Amino acid sequence: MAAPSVSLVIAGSGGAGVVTAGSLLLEAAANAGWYALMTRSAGPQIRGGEAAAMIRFATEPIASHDDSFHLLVAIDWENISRFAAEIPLMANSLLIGDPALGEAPAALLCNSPRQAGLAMSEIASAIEGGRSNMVALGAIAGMIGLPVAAMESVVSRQLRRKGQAAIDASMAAFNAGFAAATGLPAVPRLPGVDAAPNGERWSITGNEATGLGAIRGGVRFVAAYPITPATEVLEWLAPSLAKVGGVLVQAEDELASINQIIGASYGGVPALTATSGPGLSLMIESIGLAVAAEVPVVVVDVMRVGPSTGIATKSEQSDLNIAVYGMHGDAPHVVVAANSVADCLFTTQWAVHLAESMQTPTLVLTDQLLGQSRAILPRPAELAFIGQRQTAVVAEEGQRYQRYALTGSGVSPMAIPGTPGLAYTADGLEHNELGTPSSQASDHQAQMDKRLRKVARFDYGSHWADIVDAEAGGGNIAIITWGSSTGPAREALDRFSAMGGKARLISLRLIAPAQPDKLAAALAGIERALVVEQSHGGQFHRMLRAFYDLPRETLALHQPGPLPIGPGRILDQLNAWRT
Amino acid sequence: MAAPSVSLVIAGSGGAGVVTAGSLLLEAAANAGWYALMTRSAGPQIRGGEAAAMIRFATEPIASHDDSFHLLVAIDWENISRFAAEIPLMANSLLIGDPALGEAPAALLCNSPRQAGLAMSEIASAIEGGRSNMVALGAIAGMIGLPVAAMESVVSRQLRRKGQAAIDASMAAFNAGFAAATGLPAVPRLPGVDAAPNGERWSITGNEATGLGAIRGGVRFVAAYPITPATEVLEWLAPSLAKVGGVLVQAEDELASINQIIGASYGGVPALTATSGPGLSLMIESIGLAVAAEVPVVVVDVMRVGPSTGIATKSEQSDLNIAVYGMHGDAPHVVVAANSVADCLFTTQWAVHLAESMQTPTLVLTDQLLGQSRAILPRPAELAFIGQRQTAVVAEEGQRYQRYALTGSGVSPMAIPGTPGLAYTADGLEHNELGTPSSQASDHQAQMDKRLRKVARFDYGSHWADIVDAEAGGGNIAIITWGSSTGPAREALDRFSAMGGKARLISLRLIAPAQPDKLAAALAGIERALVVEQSHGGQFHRMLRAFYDLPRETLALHQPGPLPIGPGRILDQLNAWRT
Amino acid sequence: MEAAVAEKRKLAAKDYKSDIKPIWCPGCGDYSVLNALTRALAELALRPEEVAVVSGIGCSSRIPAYTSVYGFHGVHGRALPVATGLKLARPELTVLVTSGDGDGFSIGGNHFLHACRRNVDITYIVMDNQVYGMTKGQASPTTAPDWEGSKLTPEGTGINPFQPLVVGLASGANFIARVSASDPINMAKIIVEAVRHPGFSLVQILSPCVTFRPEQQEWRDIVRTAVVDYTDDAARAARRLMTDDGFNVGKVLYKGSRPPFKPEFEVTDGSIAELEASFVI
Amino acid sequence: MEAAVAEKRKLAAKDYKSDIKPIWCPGCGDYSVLNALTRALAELALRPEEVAVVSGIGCSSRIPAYTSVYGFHGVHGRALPVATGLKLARPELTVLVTSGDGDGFSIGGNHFLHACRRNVDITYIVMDNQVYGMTKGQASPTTAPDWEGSKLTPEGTGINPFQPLVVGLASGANFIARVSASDPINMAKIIVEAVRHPGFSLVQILSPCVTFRPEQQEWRDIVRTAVVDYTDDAARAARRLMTDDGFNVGKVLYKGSRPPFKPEFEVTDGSIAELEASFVI
Ligand SMILES: Cc1ncc(C[n+]2csc(CCOP(=O)(O)OP(=O)(O)O)c2C)c(N)n1
Ligand SMILES: Cc1ncc(C[n+]2csc(CCOP(=O)(O)OP(=O)(O)O)c2C)c(N)n1
Ligand code: SF4
Ligand code: SF4
Ligand SMILES: [Mg+2]
Ligand SMILES: [Mg+2]
Repeated sequence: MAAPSVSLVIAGSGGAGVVTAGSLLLEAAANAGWYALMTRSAGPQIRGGEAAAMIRFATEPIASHDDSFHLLVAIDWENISRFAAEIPLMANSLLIGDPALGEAPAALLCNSPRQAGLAMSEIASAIEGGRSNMVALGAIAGMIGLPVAAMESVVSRQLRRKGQAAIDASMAAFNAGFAAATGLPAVPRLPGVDAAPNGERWSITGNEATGLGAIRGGVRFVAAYPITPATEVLEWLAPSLAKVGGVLVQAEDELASINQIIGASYGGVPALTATSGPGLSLMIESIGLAVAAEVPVVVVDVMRVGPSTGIATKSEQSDLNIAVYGMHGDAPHVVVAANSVADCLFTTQWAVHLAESMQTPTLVLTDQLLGQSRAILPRPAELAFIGQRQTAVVAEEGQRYQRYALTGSGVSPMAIPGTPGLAYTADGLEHNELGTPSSQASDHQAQMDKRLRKVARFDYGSHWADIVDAEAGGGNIAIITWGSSTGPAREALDRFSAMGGKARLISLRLIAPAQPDKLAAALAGIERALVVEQSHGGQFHRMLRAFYDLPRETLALHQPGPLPIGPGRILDQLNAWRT
Repeated sequence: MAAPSVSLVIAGSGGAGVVTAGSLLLEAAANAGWYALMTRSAGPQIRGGEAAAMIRFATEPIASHDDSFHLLVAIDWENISRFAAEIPLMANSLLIGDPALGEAPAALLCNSPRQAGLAMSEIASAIEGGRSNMVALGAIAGMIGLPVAAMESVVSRQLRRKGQAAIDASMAAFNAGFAAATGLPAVPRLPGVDAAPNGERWSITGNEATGLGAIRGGVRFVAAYPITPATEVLEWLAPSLAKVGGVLVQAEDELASINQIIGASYGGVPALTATSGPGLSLMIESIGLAVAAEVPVVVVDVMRVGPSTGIATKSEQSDLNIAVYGMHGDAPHVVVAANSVADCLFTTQWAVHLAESMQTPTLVLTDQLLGQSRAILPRPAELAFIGQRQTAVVAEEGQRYQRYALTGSGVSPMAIPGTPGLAYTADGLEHNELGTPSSQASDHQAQMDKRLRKVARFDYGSHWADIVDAEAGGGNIAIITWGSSTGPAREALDRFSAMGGKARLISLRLIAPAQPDKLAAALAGIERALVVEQSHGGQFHRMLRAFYDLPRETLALHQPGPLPIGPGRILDQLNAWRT
Repeated sequence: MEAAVAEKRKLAAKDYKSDIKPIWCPGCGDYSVLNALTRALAELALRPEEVAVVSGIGCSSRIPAYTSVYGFHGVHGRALPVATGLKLARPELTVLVTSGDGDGFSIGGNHFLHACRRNVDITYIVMDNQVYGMTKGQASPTTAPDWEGSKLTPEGTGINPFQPLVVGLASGANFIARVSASDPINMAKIIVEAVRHPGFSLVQILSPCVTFRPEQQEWRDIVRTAVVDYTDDAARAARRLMTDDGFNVGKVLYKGSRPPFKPEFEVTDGSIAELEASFVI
Repeated sequence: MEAAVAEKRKLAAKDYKSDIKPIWCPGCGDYSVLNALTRALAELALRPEEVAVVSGIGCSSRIPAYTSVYGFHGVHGRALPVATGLKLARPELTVLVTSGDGDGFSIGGNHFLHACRRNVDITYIVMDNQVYGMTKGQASPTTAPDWEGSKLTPEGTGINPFQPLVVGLASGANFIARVSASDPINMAKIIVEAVRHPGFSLVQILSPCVTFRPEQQEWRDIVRTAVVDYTDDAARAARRLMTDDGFNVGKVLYKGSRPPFKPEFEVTDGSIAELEASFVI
């Protein structure tokens, strides 16, 4: 990113209120007109364990975290080493701890960051009702240039119900920290900017954005089984659906949730479920049913580290294979992927549109990083997509209704139960145009062709990918990526461009079906491609090879979760190619 | 195939005894020293519907059916049109029906085969206890050159319990048909050959061969849920396992069966399940568990037409995707595929060996065509493969047992419950070497590397593929194929070679992990490749593209089931390339 | 077309049949279930478009396509969740589920438990033939432990049969009946009652598989009309059902009065703009 | 090492604990279950290598790694089939399963039914806290219909709670007990009895989730020791269990006498050559 930014971490154990502190800081920053991205990391304990809030502030919207952090404020050192790999500190980083709590653990000191002490507990204890985390916030604000006023309104709103005394105590601690900041070594400060006009900034997580996209797209029935890190999609949807006249059912398992939404959608109500890898695995058979019976459903997979139970709370882009290839038999369907917190909204809404238009299951891939990150971002645009299903309303004179008629587009008008004269039986067995089971090769071929035609002929417009040219028209290098690796790639491109480099970024939003002509056009003039993804097996790269012709010099940059591939590593390769 | 062969079909409705007739004929042919391949096709009714037995006889082992049939004997015409696409008749084919039952349906007459009448019912009714199907058998025997004596011993053995009168009636009907053959138009006759020495010929189906391979490999625990067309694997295994001290449990569903075998194998007993596409879909989550927890299991998938319930009784090679890519997360495992009825034995036995050696789930792909076909074939070779698991037996002095130790091969000695001092907890959560859950990136990377290393470094020897050169060393054309498409490809190659063509056949037995070096070596000198498979989406071709470098001119020949790609179509392409 | 006719006259049972020929074996008990079901729909005077029949996989699960109402033939064992989603999203439809002892109690057992518990207003008709007919004769959960007719369990399963009505009751089914396929008229009557009863209604039908369990043809002689009338006391019903031999048929055995699960599903005055407003900072 | 020691002296409860620190919240009922379980193993005087503890996913399902016996921590809801396969293949091992109300009765419901029915000799210990602890507080099958503590069901589930013991009994469990985590000594005693009883033993433990159901800390005051002793009459047990309020604890409630399912698993004198001979023609 070209705009100035500052990256910091607040860490501490259970009671330390790390995540609360991070949220307050985010809100205050929004008041100050800044943009923000916050991700959280926690230890294995269910409650009360150590946690870290990783935050980046900037004066422009933020696509990605930086490669390292400028500042780490540790409220205590409890198990903080667990996060060491996730919060790289460099020599010019600043590590602040409470001198009363001893030395920083070695794991944080590999690159010898600068260190400073801040007697957070001591300062806090001097203030009635004062808490260390507010002192820390104050110090951070002071160091990065966040005005006190921006925090004041946040604290008074948040603590209104606790009364003025609580507000005063908090602000006193904050101010004390703010004052102490002057004695601390410098970290980057952000310039003041004008606050955005009212309504123009949103604070939203990827999981909430996914939920909103579903409702905007027309989803009114959701069935799901809780699973980390998808549960917040459902938690947001349950009360929100109720507000727009929809319903969320907690199912007994994922086999039930996928089949419940198939039933609701067969009944004419756009329907969705959200899950993560293990749950998606259980849904595979019935997603195949939705393909064969041509029932539109949307399945959101908020990916986490696999295989098997893996690491439930951490991010990885490794469910691409199962999403694209998971079903038995040939089962053409649609897979789309969100490439930022904001894009969770766009992509999910688009997914509902695609599923309904093509009467086919559509999978939405997001991940823990996108889903559980909170961003301060510009108000998302209104979108025209809305689930629009071709329905059959009257039978053709003297004809039996052909539910699976062999149309040119492959999409056959669907009768919704309740429509007189069009009763039919939807079937997962191979069938003829009427829906009657058939084991004839000719019926199988015809229905297979039709189901493939639906998704192959559909006009996906320009949404199939986000394409960014670092410098219009120039360069023979492309980064091809998807999902949450897009943010770092975008930032790498910006930096490369700032250094005079020329390259193109292609982030695929439409993962399946493949769009070879479109990618070929997007790769015009490209001689070298860098494929970036967060998977051990290089799944995205393999998928590209299978369906696309890639530039002769194509390099695959991939690693498993939970560590993201930072902008710096991508930039290194771009630079290597330039020289 | 270079040796003479004759292809025929016996068709008729329920009571007509088509399949019994086919089996008798096969046995008689074996007595006469011939080889045979018989596949069956049936209508949708559970019982009593129409059926067809498609049989090919030859003086050498048979890899495939021919492109069309020389002879169709219809005991009646009931619903026979349903089979029209599966039993192509050409102008020189001969269609025999019973004049008393009217005309042959138009669907069989597209290519104007020769026709003749045989009054099967009339002839049969003249014989006390005589039946049409025995008359038909007699006529067939007479026409194709099968000696009466070969049938005599079969009938007397089969009907021993019914008494001499039944035997005499059957043989009288047979002889009457045999006599009537002299008046019928000619079809190819096979030469007489010497009968094989005792024990040198087997009659076996692919599903039985799979079962035998499992037991030979050391499997002693099987849990499964019935599903067409895999049930016969289980039906053969249940009593057979009991004979060698193993057990088969019928589980409540496929989720249970895969987890039962994981439990048994964790307990040290080599274990297997067999299913088809829908069942495999349900097992996906737990196969991922076996990957992560490193528990060897063998999962046989007898493929049928998909997607979803599809066509349960018919064949397709379309579960390749789910087998290779189906799991969420990165889940390295092994996929092997049988390429003939006999190879079901070899490949399953090998699979047990691979699973046990690498402590990883191994999937075996066969299909309905292989599984439900019966072949008369040479006695299969003894194989050295036997499940051999590296076990841990004593703890290293003063060390806690590391179940998931980071060894060079990636395989870590496994403690079997009951072993003192080595108790550990197997885990599907990411873990460290001890098995303790860990969410550290470094542990994840290390264990991912280890699990990949296991399957990547293993020495698969020459079994990874069957390679046939039509003419040693020559030709720049290769057919790349797998599974049941191998038979037709083999025959196409033989024919091509007989016509002076030069080409190479590469049939992959090891589908995953990919063997790029080995295929590259096998493709030395090849400029054009024809990829042959029975799937709508060209799954095998896409998989090859993803993992291998293919010749510049690579053509994908693929079609969905149930019709196989016959040798003729493959040959056409080879010839097209020659000119 | 059917709707227009329906307005003019009450439909007859045959109007609820499609023209697709069943794949069933001659003599299969399921023919008589199809007859009773269509007769019940006629009796209920429902227009075909107001009804949906959902099923899984099995001989018995083939029923939907043989009717003229809306049908859904899904995957093995998952009919109940499909029906649950359909009924919750479209409460005005009459939703029935047709299943078999394998589909419903083996692979579908978990959904059975939770459907009873959730008590959505659907009617669950299970054709119990104590065998997997479709896959050619394996033991099902209701098969006797000593039945040696399956090659998969050549010495019998050795496992106690599943008692669907007891488990259904224990899990919260709101209506429980057992009928015999040999008495289609009474079966129709009880299906009508089941449909009319609010909540989850469970109807077990003894429906012989003449092909793989030919001995079940004797059921018509073995079954007897249950002597007592239904109870609304679950504990009493449990005692009765746990001690009966499975051949008391032809009557409702339990009727509960729990209100059905029926989350509100109607457009309210909330708007998406309101939801969006909560993100504005 | 452990084995050598075991030969010398009887092991104490602590010898059955591993050195891994549980991820549980302070005060969680599951600590006391771990204590009782290890105490029971000591009482049973089993060598650690003779025992396997199998589980699925959930806070409660974390127990295996906290013990020093063989453990298997599988996927959500599938512990029972893993244990079934293990016990059938290795009948000499003592196999226990530890589960939660979500793992065992929601996603794992079907295996629960069929494990009860199959009656393999394993002991099933379910830590019931009427909530999904691991995923931070959603309603489970045993949650009361009006509990509004979950964001997924902010107005309560509206669904009757699952009655595990009634369903277990109806499905054929051979031993049924309910205990409270607040009484680890008695819990250990009953686990010992459950392990010793042949066939499938079901032990429901009221184990509070102090984080998402803090009100459950009052359970220790609410529970009462069941007044009657166990019965071996299933119908009677059903009546009792269907009418109790779930807080009668500390005793065995039912003991059946069905022989466990135990297919023979031992090398016989049949040989592979014999099997092959059947293919020779
Ligand atoms: C996931 C899956 N597993 C297995 C099967 C195979 N299968 C089809 S029907 C059936 C059993 C049907 O039994 P039941 O429900 O009793 O029906 P019936 O045929 O006896 O009426 C089985 C095991 C399948 N279709 N899908
Ligand atoms: C297939 C699958 N679905 C969902 C989850 C998420 N999940 C993990 S534990 C759990 C519930 C656990 O509840 P319970 O068994 O009651 O255990 P507790 O944590 O309360 O002890 C869920 C839904 C998962 N791991 N796998
Ligand atoms: S196999 Fe049995 S259940 Fe199936 S149709 Fe035939 S008689 Fe009916
Ligand atoms: S969340 Fe509840 S069940 Fe889980 S460890 Fe904490 S108190 Fe125990
Ligand atoms: Mg049945
Ligand atoms: Mg719980």
